[in-house]
Amino acid sequence: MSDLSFENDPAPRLSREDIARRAAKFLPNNSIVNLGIGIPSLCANYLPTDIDIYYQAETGLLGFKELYPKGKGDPNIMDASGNFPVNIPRLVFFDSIESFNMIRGGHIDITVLGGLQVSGNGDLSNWMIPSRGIGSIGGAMDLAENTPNVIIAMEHTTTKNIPKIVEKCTYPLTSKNCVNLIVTDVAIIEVKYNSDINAKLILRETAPHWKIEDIQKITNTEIFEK
Amino acid sequence: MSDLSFENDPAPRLSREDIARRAAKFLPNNSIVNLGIGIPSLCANYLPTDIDIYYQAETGLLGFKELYPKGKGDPNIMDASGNFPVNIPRLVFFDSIESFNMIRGGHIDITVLGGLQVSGNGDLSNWMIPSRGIGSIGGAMDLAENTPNVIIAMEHTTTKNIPKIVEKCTYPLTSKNCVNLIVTDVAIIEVKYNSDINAKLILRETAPHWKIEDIQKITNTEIFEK
Amino acid sequence: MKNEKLYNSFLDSIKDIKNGSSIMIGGFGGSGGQPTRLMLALRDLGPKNLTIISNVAGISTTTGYGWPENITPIDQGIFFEAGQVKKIICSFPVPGTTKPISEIEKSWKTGNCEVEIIPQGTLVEKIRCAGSGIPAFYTSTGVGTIVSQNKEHRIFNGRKYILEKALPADFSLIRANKSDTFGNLEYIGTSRAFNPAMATASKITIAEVNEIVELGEIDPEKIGTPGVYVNRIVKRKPGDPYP
Amino acid sequence: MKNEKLYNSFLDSIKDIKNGSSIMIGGFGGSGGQPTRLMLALRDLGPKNLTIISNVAGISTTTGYGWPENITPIDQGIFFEAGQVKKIICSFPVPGTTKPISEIEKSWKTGNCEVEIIPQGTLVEKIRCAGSGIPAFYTSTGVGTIVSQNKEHRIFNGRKYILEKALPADFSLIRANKSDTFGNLEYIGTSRAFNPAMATASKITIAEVNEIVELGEIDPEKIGTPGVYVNRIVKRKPGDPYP
Repeated sequence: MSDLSFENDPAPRLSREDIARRAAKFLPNNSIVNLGIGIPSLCANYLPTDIDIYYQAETGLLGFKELYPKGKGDPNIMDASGNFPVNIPRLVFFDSIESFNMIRGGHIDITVLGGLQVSGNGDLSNWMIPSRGIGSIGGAMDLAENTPNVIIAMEHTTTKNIPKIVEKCTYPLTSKNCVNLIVTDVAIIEVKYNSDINAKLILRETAPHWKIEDIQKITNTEIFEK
Repeated sequence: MSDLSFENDPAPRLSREDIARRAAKFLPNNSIVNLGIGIPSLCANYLPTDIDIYYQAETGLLGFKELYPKGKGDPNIMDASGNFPVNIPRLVFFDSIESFNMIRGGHIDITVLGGLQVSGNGDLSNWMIPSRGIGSIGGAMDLAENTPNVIIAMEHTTTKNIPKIVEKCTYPLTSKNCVNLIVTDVAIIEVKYNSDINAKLILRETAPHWKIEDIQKITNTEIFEK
Repeated sequence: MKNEKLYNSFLDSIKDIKNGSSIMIGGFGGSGGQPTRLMLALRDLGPKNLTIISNVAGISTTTGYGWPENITPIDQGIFFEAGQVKKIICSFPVPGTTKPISEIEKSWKTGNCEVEIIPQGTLVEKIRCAGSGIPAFYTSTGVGTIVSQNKEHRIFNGRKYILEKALPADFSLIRANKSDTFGNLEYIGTSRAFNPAMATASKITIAEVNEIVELGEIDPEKIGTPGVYVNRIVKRKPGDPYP
Repeated sequence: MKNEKLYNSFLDSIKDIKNGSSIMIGGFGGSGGQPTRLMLALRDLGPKNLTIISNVAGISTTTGYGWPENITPIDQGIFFEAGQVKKIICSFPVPGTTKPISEIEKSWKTGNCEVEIIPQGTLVEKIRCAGSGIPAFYTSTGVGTIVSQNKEHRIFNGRKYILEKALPADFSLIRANKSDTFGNLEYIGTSRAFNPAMATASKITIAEVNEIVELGEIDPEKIGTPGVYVNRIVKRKPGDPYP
């Protein structure tokens, strides 16, 4: 259950961990996956034991699994969140040129990223809050634009219950028409593309006791039954 | 002395080995050098003992010196001429992407290449004889176009005494305005650029008993005293 | 669990190569780094109208280029002899000598195939770009030569460059020393050459290797091609006479 | 013979860095692969109006990003604190959190420096291009975002791309584990990051290393930066507390 609760909610929203657990179900065995900072990075904790993922990090790392607890580990084996993965005997190291050949070339199967806003046609904003005026792009634009399967794992609204799934993103964009799936604390929504740029949001799952009408109320663009 | 001799020559032309020996004098200690096929590859045999060169080969090799005699050596350590260099403990290996980053990026100090024609303004033709209709470019265009110092080591004329130093190349070009020095069996000629594209040929040395007039007779463009 | 990357037979590993496929063949030219067994399998499989992409091509059989003296060289000429090639894209298709005439030159002379000659650095960068999401780049190599004909010219910082486009293919046949079970490849010496670039640039990459080892048995600091790029792995028989 | 690449002091190795110089700083962000001693020397030398080029920048001091817990982090913030920076070009200049505010954000807020944010893959490719004779390339990263503003757009195979130009610098400060006397560098793990690309892209490249060994003592299959790119080498003191 989430820290967030709003008076009109039909039932509690799920926690960050629950979002990660639900997103993790979409990672097939043996796939190459890049996890963004925040909720996405939690997905690694919720994989079924029979699923083996090759995580890629922008730092130039492939094949890691467990992270050392804070304060331990080797700074020469780092993921993009600044964590130190355990040096298991299947890691591959490479430089940033190769790391982004891999990303920009579309060789990563799936990326799970955080989101500030996602639009009805699959646009993503996740790198800057306009009021701050400065933000960090990092690898997010390369990943969102070039990965065949982009999953956004985020809360459905802000802490002030302002919808993050919107008709048109008002925050600076990360990439257009890039999102394939949105996993939130109340819903799992597929972005179904009719063409490269036209999409429809299809509701695939809801949190317990949430109905499509409840979800529509906190979503600023139309969502459809599957 | 050369196999070539022509009735109007004032004295014998030098041999291929002599051309290589004279070209080798222009390779400074510790420089990074790429030697082309043919006469250029012979330069390595004529270095003074106090001069150490780091030869680069397009195959992805840096730092080699001696070659194995034909029939010996390891096919996994090959230069661009298809020879097998001896594996001394300073070799560096890299792939073709890196090899041409190095070449195209201008990180090779000097290349010594063969020539079919060199023009008065430093154009080089060395990859195809038009009558054959097919030729091989290999690394020649990248080397000629991007190496700061391009030395051409070749006979001054064809075996039929037709000049190879000409006003304008008639053979397919390798690179324009690229040549810095021409070392032949009768002369050493500097290509002095007044601008990026306008040059003058300056005679710097001659073979024994050859005068500028003798050399001018077998050169199809004007050469100047230094 | 079955490892779907491991194949027992060279022929099985390439059997979806069809008439009209485009195929990259790794190495530099010469025996080191050349996927010789995959090439022989492709000849035996027999698809026609192929587009072959490689660097130095077809000169070893006439000159011995890059082969030890005690063994008869194999090179891209085998596909021309078998009439399988519509077009070859390469940097070095003929040796300096004209006799004996190579299979590629013979095929070109009789109009049986097209030969596109690309400067070596441009060729490898075009292949790299295909694998790394870069559709085109500018280079000064070839400016003012026939290579620049019909290409877009552009000046950056006062120097003239031409636009070159990415070159992808359907299949890449590459060669490495070792593979682990995930397809991470270790190369030796100059046998890298075009293999790492080509590994990234095709829909299907097939690696011919001397040895297959468990995950973690290749020093991770020596992996030349990460396994994400490798779809199929075939091991040579022990004692294979080809280098 | 004197080896002109070897320097005994970090300060000596960078003393020709002048006001207005552009300087690449290697690594990814965090302590691994960061040339921390060269950075401290540059702060001590004190040139002003610098353009700094790096990837993740200035977030370790506020968040501990990529540093072990037992040591106070050093990052690009030291140059901002000292008022040395006119502009920084990077991909990740601020952490997600806004408190405490980093030196870069502080400097940007007060209008003391310009911050240019470039997607990470585009940044490293721009740097690579500067070192490898490619003046410009096309990428789809950033299309439709503020990154594409005022950039040339072009369609290849039905997809939209933007033109990005090479990014060179005057100096590169990089970090490796070992160097041999020629400057061939061996890296460890993810400490490669931006170091190999930056090594190629500046007029002068200076490498901070843990160890200097004789030629041939680095396994040639593990050399991450060939010595042709390295102009100066400085060894850390044994037992340096910084990772």
